[in-house]
Amino acid sequence: MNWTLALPEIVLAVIGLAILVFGVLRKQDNVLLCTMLAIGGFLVAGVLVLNGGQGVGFNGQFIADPFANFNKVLILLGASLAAILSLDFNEKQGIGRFEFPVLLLFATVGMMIMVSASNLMTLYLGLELQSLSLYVLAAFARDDLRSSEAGLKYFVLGGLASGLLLYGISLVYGFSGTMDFAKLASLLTSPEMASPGLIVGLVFVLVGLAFKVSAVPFHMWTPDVYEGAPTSVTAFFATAPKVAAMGLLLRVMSSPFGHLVTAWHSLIVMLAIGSMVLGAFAAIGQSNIKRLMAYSSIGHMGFALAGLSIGNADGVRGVLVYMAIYVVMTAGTFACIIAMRRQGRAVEQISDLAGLGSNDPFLAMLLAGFMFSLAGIPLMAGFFAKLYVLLAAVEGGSWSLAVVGVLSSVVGAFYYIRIIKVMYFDPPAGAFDQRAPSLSFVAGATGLFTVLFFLFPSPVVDAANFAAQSIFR
Amino acid sequence: MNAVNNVMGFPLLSLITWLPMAGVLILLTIRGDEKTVATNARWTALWTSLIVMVISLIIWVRFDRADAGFQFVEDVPWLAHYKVGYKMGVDGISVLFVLLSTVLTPLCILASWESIQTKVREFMISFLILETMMVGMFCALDFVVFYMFFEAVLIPMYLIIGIWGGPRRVYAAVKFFLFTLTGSVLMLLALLAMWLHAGTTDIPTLMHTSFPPGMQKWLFLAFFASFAVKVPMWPMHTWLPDAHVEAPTAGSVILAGVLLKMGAYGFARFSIPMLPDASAYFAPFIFTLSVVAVIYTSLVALAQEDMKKLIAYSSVAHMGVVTIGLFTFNEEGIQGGLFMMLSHGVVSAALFLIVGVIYDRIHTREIARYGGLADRMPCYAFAFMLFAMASVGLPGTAGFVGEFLVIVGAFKVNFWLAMLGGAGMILGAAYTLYLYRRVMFGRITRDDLRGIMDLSAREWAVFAPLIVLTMWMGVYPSSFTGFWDASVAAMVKQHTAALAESVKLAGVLH
Amino acid sequence: MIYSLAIFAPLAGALVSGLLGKTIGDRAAMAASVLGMLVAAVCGPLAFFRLTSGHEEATAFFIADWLQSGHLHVSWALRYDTLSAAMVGMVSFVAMLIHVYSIGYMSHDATRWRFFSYLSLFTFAMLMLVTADNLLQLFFGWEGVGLCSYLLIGYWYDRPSACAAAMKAFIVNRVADLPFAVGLALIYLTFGSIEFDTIFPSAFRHVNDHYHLFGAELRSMEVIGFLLFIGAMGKSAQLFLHVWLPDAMEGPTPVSALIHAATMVTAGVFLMARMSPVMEYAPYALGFVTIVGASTALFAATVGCVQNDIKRVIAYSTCSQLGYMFVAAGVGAYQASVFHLITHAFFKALLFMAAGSVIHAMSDEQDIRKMGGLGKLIPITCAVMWIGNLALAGIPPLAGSYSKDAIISAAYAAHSTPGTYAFVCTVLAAGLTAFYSWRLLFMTFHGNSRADHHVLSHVHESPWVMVGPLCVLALGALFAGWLGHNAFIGEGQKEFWEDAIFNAQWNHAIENLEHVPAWVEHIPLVVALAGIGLAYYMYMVNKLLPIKLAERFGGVYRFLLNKWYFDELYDAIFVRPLICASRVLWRTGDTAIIDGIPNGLAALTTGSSRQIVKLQTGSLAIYAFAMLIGVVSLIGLFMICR
Amino acid sequence: MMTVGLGHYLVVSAILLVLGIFGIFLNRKNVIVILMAIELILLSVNLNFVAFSAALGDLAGQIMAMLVLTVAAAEAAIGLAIVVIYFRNRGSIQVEDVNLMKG
Amino acid sequence: MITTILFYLFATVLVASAATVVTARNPVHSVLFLILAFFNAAALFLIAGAEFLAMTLVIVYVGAVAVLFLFVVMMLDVDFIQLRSGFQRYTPVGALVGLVLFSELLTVIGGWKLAPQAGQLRFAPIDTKISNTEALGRLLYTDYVFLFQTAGLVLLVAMIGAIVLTLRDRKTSRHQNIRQQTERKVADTLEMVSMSLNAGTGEGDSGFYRPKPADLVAEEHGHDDHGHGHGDHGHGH
Repeated sequence: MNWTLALPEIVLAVIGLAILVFGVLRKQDNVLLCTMLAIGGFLVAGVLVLNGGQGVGFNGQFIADPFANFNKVLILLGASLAAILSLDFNEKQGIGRFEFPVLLLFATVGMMIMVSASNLMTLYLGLELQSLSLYVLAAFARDDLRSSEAGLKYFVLGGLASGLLLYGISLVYGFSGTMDFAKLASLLTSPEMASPGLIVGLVFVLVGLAFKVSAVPFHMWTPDVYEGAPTSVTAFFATAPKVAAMGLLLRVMSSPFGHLVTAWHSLIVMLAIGSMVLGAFAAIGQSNIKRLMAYSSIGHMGFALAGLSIGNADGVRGVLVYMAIYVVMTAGTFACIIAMRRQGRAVEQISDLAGLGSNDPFLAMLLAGFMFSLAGIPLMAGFFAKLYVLLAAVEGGSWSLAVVGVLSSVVGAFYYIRIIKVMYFDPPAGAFDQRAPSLSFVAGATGLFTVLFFLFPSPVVDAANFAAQSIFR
Repeated sequence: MNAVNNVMGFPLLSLITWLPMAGVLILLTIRGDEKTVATNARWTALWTSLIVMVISLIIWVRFDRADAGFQFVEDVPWLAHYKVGYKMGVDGISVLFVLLSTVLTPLCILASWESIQTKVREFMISFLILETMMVGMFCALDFVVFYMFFEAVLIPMYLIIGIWGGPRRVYAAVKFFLFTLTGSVLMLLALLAMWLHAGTTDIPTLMHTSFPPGMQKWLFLAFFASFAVKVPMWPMHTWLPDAHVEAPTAGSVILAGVLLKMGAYGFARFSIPMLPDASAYFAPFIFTLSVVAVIYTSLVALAQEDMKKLIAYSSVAHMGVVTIGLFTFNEEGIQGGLFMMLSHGVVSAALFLIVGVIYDRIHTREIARYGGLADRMPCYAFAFMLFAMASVGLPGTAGFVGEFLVIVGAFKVNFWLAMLGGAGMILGAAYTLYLYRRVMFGRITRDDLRGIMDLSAREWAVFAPLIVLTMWMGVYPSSFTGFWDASVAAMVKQHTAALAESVKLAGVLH
Repeated sequence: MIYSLAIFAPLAGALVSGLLGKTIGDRAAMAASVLGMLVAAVCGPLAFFRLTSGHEEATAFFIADWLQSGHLHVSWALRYDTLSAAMVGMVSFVAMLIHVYSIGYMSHDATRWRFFSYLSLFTFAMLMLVTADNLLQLFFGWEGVGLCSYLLIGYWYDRPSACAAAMKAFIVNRVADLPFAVGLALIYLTFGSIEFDTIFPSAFRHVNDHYHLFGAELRSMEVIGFLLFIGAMGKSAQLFLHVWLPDAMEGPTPVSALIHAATMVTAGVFLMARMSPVMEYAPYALGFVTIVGASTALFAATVGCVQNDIKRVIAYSTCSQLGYMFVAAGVGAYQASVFHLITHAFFKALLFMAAGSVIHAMSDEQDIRKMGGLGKLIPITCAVMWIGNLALAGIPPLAGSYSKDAIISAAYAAHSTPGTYAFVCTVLAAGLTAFYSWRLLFMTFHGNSRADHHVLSHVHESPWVMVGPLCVLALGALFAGWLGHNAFIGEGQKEFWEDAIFNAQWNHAIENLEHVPAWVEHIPLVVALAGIGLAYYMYMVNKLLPIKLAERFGGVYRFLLNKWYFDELYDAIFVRPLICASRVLWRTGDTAIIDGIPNGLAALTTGSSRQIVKLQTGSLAIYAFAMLIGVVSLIGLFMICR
Repeated sequence: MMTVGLGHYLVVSAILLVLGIFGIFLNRKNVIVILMAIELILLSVNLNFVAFSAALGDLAGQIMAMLVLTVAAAEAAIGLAIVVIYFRNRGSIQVEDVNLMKG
Repeated sequence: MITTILFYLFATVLVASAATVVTARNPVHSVLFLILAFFNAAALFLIAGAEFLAMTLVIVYVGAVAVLFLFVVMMLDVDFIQLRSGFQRYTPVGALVGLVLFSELLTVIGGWKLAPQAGQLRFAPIDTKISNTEALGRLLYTDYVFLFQTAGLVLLVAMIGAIVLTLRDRKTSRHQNIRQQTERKVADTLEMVSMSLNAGTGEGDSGFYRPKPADLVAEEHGHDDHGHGHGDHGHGH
């Protein structure tokens, strides 16, 4: 039992417990410190991930491989950015409590377990650890009706989804006799080997995970939760959990059920097309920028699913690159959204951005960059994300996906550039309050990455390639 | 491919591509009150673009005209996994467009010296970014790199139209953006397909790769979607008048001068050499659209009441002639098309500047608002007349050579193609002279026109190079056609050979 | 090299006066321009005489490369042969006189530098046209002439009518230029070159080349001939494309003189002569040329009979005379057409400038109904006008009689259907020509004055700077025919022309001139005298007759007065429909349909977005239901797909 | 040991699952019932696991069922907490009132 | 035979009570039926041989979770009469879709057969020699310790979550702060004021000198907070 494989998770969990104790004991002024500790924990975990051993541990329940590591780094990155973003926002919204970083941290542990799962049981527990934390986070602004409504919705639908997922797991278990990925893979070497019950189980599992990545038609919670949850939480929702869920989906679909690609291919294609189209169309009429970002994330996840549907290493590589870029540009976008604060109140209507180009050129430029990137306009990182996925889709012969993808990205561009239009072309509304340096830092760093990604794409792509190869061995 | 004419192995093309970005960085660091920032921004942008222009002239001088291949080639690994390299290089076809871009940019900056008063720094940044994208696009020798630059142009142009444009700028900017984006994403698909088939995105390699005829047709249609919007060909042209009318003068100039050429350049660089069978197959279709464009848009231009709109429609008509030329697949036609692109780049740019001059003074582009300006502005009248005549295609000016060569080339294909394609000669004269007459001739009736000033020294500085270029290109076009003679000959030869090859293949199959 | 000097001196003059005119002032600009013309007028004829006298060989001067594309190589070069040199001599000389005349005529104008610059540029363009060594360069001059005519006709740009006339001239010319350009393309396709030196010697080799057109195999030569002639029709204002010419009178009178006498309109005739090696192999095209020329001659003469504007009468006479020249070219007597071109240049310039002198004297009055009896007040003008009209009417031994009679004879001698038709038309036209010429003379200079005394009191002879050129031209009108007929169309024509004009071996038009029956030789004179007599009767003796006739034959009168309703016709079938179409295409085609599609798509997208969003009711139950449907359908999909 | 067929268990579990789902999306009453419906779903899953475990003779299913029980308890706690704060803010826990955000 | 009868009995009651949970008008009834359902399920577990799970279900679920439900239902004090009964408008369609799902599941279940290599794939074969509880315990603390710990984390998160959401740190509850008490000085709390005659008898202060404003605010805040839980009482209809 090589427990050191799980060292990052263990260390992070221990740090989480320590912060909990610290936070309880130190009553005042503990938020900043706890958050810093959490970020430090993320850093330590990141270092451990990068230097950790590789292999399968805990009787096949846990796997540490490049794929897991890639996703973990992304998750930690997303979580750290979200933690930084939360600092200022939570304080100003009056929800600055030390439990926030603790929950953030435990959610992160859950996600890391998710992407390291090599057994359906681990998968489930990791998922629940993450979900439960997220339910609480969504309702974290407990005196805010919208936040609690978001929490309620997320909880109920999440509970349903995890019930369905569990039902699927039970079917898979019952029809194959094991929950271990490696054993499943050795059992299911061809589509004929899979009984209908197993496939239906797979469909249920897929549904449970599709809910987490908010693929159509399991996306309905997303806009409401994004809108209702405190923005710092939304920023977190939009980044790390998406990576974890997508990573999990990638692993489940590729590793144990990899040989059943013909069986699940069309399902993923349906989900992908539905998500891309809905994400593109539904966002057009939105006036709340958080809600818009929710639809945008649906569309983006559709794109990532398109890469997954190919079911080979190229597809997975594309998705991984996509997620990496997506995390960074989304975090940056949310940094800008959090900076939208007028006379001490957070504003989140798109129309509130009017005239930002004159009032705050720096922020406007960054947000414009993120929007162009999300729209997939070249030189911005978002273009490369789409490029890799499309290439994989085309390689896999999924022309329909590619066509739907590019066309929906055109429709999507329509609302992204609308934001730019509001910022630059509309007459100025009042200026925003002074930004916290933390926001400028996050926005600036992610902005730099987004704009300059094209110069040095290889590190990310190489790592993604390495990671993708590792689950197709 | 020879890298020998790089000056001491120095990557000249990358230098002119990315140098404007250095200017952007400098612009970003400028501090001070609004006025200082504006002044410094103007000078910084002007100097940056002038330096770029000078460096590009080195390329002009050192370019080996006898070589049909690519020169000044740079190749650096970039997306290694996907066998995509950052590859730059110019051949006879692209080198002049690089120069066109680098020459027009300083002129545009100069032309916006006084007309842009708000957010000057941002304007200059947009413009320099635009220059990078344009130059990069013409230099790119890798399809992915090309595509990136091709589409990235949208960003600065969208902002230029949207921020500094006229009253309906938002509509125009969004329309411009979405039209072009829709086209180019389809091209992206074609790019991916070619990538898969050939295993590389290296343009010179792709040019010598033969694609199956069935695939070619799809690829061609996808390319067509992108390039036809950009050119723009009828009936995808409606974004252009709106974009032109709303864009600030400099934006219109670049739009007409360079951006429209990107579509035609795409046809010449990709569709024709890479997809010879499909090009031949679709040529009648292209001809039809082009002829319709020539006649239809010329007629529509006749009815316009807004100067810029009129010139915008005339651009569509002229670009119709360009596409006719390119798809004749003979040397005269292709060279005519290329020359027409170049001359249109100079002439229509100049015409938009011409409109800009009086717009700066009176702040309207409504034709009916003017009249009798020739009386007060003789120098302006002279410049206007010169460019109007060049636009009409008067021999001795830039506009004629291309038009004539296209007629010759088109005639080799079909009599009616030449006749109808040449109809622009007549209709062009009609709308241009009608415009000139309404604006310049007649009696001055309005008081504000009585005190209108003739060209200032700065404006002369803008127009003088264009006048010289216009005449030079008309009187001694060999100094331009000489650049692409070899390349076009090689292209035509290759096209003919490819067609013969596929005919032979078809013969074997039957 | 004096030849080049003759051609580029006007350009230099034009550039100096045009670009520097504002700075150096009107007088200096005028001086520069006139000086340039003087140099040209010395060098041009000199070069011509040196060539014809055998001092120089016919050759071509290479200047620079112009255009290279594929196999198309075109250079800037000056052709130096009899045809070119003759044209250069005539053009530079006449144009110089017009320049000098303009000094007086335009003395009160505000922007004389501009005028002289245009004038010199016009001359330069014409010189480029006639000295071109290839068709593209010819086209350069051709279009340059068009541009300058546009500038000059619209010189008084504050007059709407002048602007309209200028545009009309340019656009009508353009209509003809397109076939010309296409013709060039066909020549290039046929011969592989558009250099004269390549085309001419190899013309016979391509006689049987065919070109597929209108679903038939047509002989390339015929197609070329037709296309080039359509081009010539535009420049030379032949029937159907003549509409710009009368309107071109909106320009200052020296411009009319220049356009109608020396330059522009003669370009078409010149083209026919220049392209004779090709035209000779295109008999059907030549027949067409003959018919159009003859019809124009007659048509213009009929219209000229009823016009009241002094310059318009002369303008129609130009039109008519050009028809004569095309008849000559059409029947193969290119030499005769060029000869008539040159004699015509003298007397027509004379007529216009004399008319200008009249207008000048009458304080810008142009309506001959308001003149009369001016002969005593401005005797010199009256005298030169008489000379000009005698030459025009072809009264021996003035210039017109030699050339015009030769054309009528040639038409007769052709013995072909078009030739016979041309003979009839030209004879009738000769009579009408005499009639309207004397109608003009009588109404202007003789009888009682119909002008008000206010105007009359100011009538005075023009200054010498205007009258001088008139006298010089009068000499030309008197003696040019006599001096030149031997060389141009007589026995000396072979060694005179050398290879400049080509006659196929079956073409004996020039030789046949001498062998027509006597009645044919005399009939033009008879008819002309009859015309003069009729004019005398109607306008000097029975002055009420014209009015009665006009009332009696009102329809015919109005038909003629309105120039056969060509303008109205074109307005109805071209201009209005086009303008209407342009509006429809813009409002309906572009705005409604083409723009409607993307706008509609955008609306559709927004609408569907609204519909999609409606599903997002906020209700938990609906969300759960959607998930359930998702599950069920995914399982169903799987079960079906499997 | 196993005298009752696996199929019986699975059918009962399937019925429970469907009932649970019904409870979520057909319910107009109160949110707590929805939480109970989720509990029903989890119960059905547990039934499945236990049945499969018995049928396969493998204890992993029972372990999984235990974990599910644990998580279900945790879920119940959090769910109720959220319902409580929602009630505090909204003053109602009617399902149809949960629609502040939509579109 | 007897097991079969028992199975059918328990299964029927389980399904019936589950249906009642979903359909009952009164949430209290729902909870009670939920408890009944849990009991029956536990019985089914027993029949399947999962004794420990059956015990856990009864103890943990009936004893804790269901009671928690009951607790909350009571605490929220919902006016049950006001609650709308019945189902959503689209119930027929929904029921149909649910039935489709059910039939799909039945089809699938009908095709159950043991996977060919299931025997080798078993990770923890049931050992009949030791009791179910012992077997589970052995596995849980050895082979599945990672999952066990993770489950512990899940519970911890649940705890934190429940606390963070519902716990109000009330200022009204008075803790003894010894340090504050010992460091207390006279000047901090006692203020000597000279009062003119009848100055303190005005309306509002009733003749008493009120505490310092800071304390007042704290006091009021506490009250405010306290009232919040019930403050919205009666809003919901």
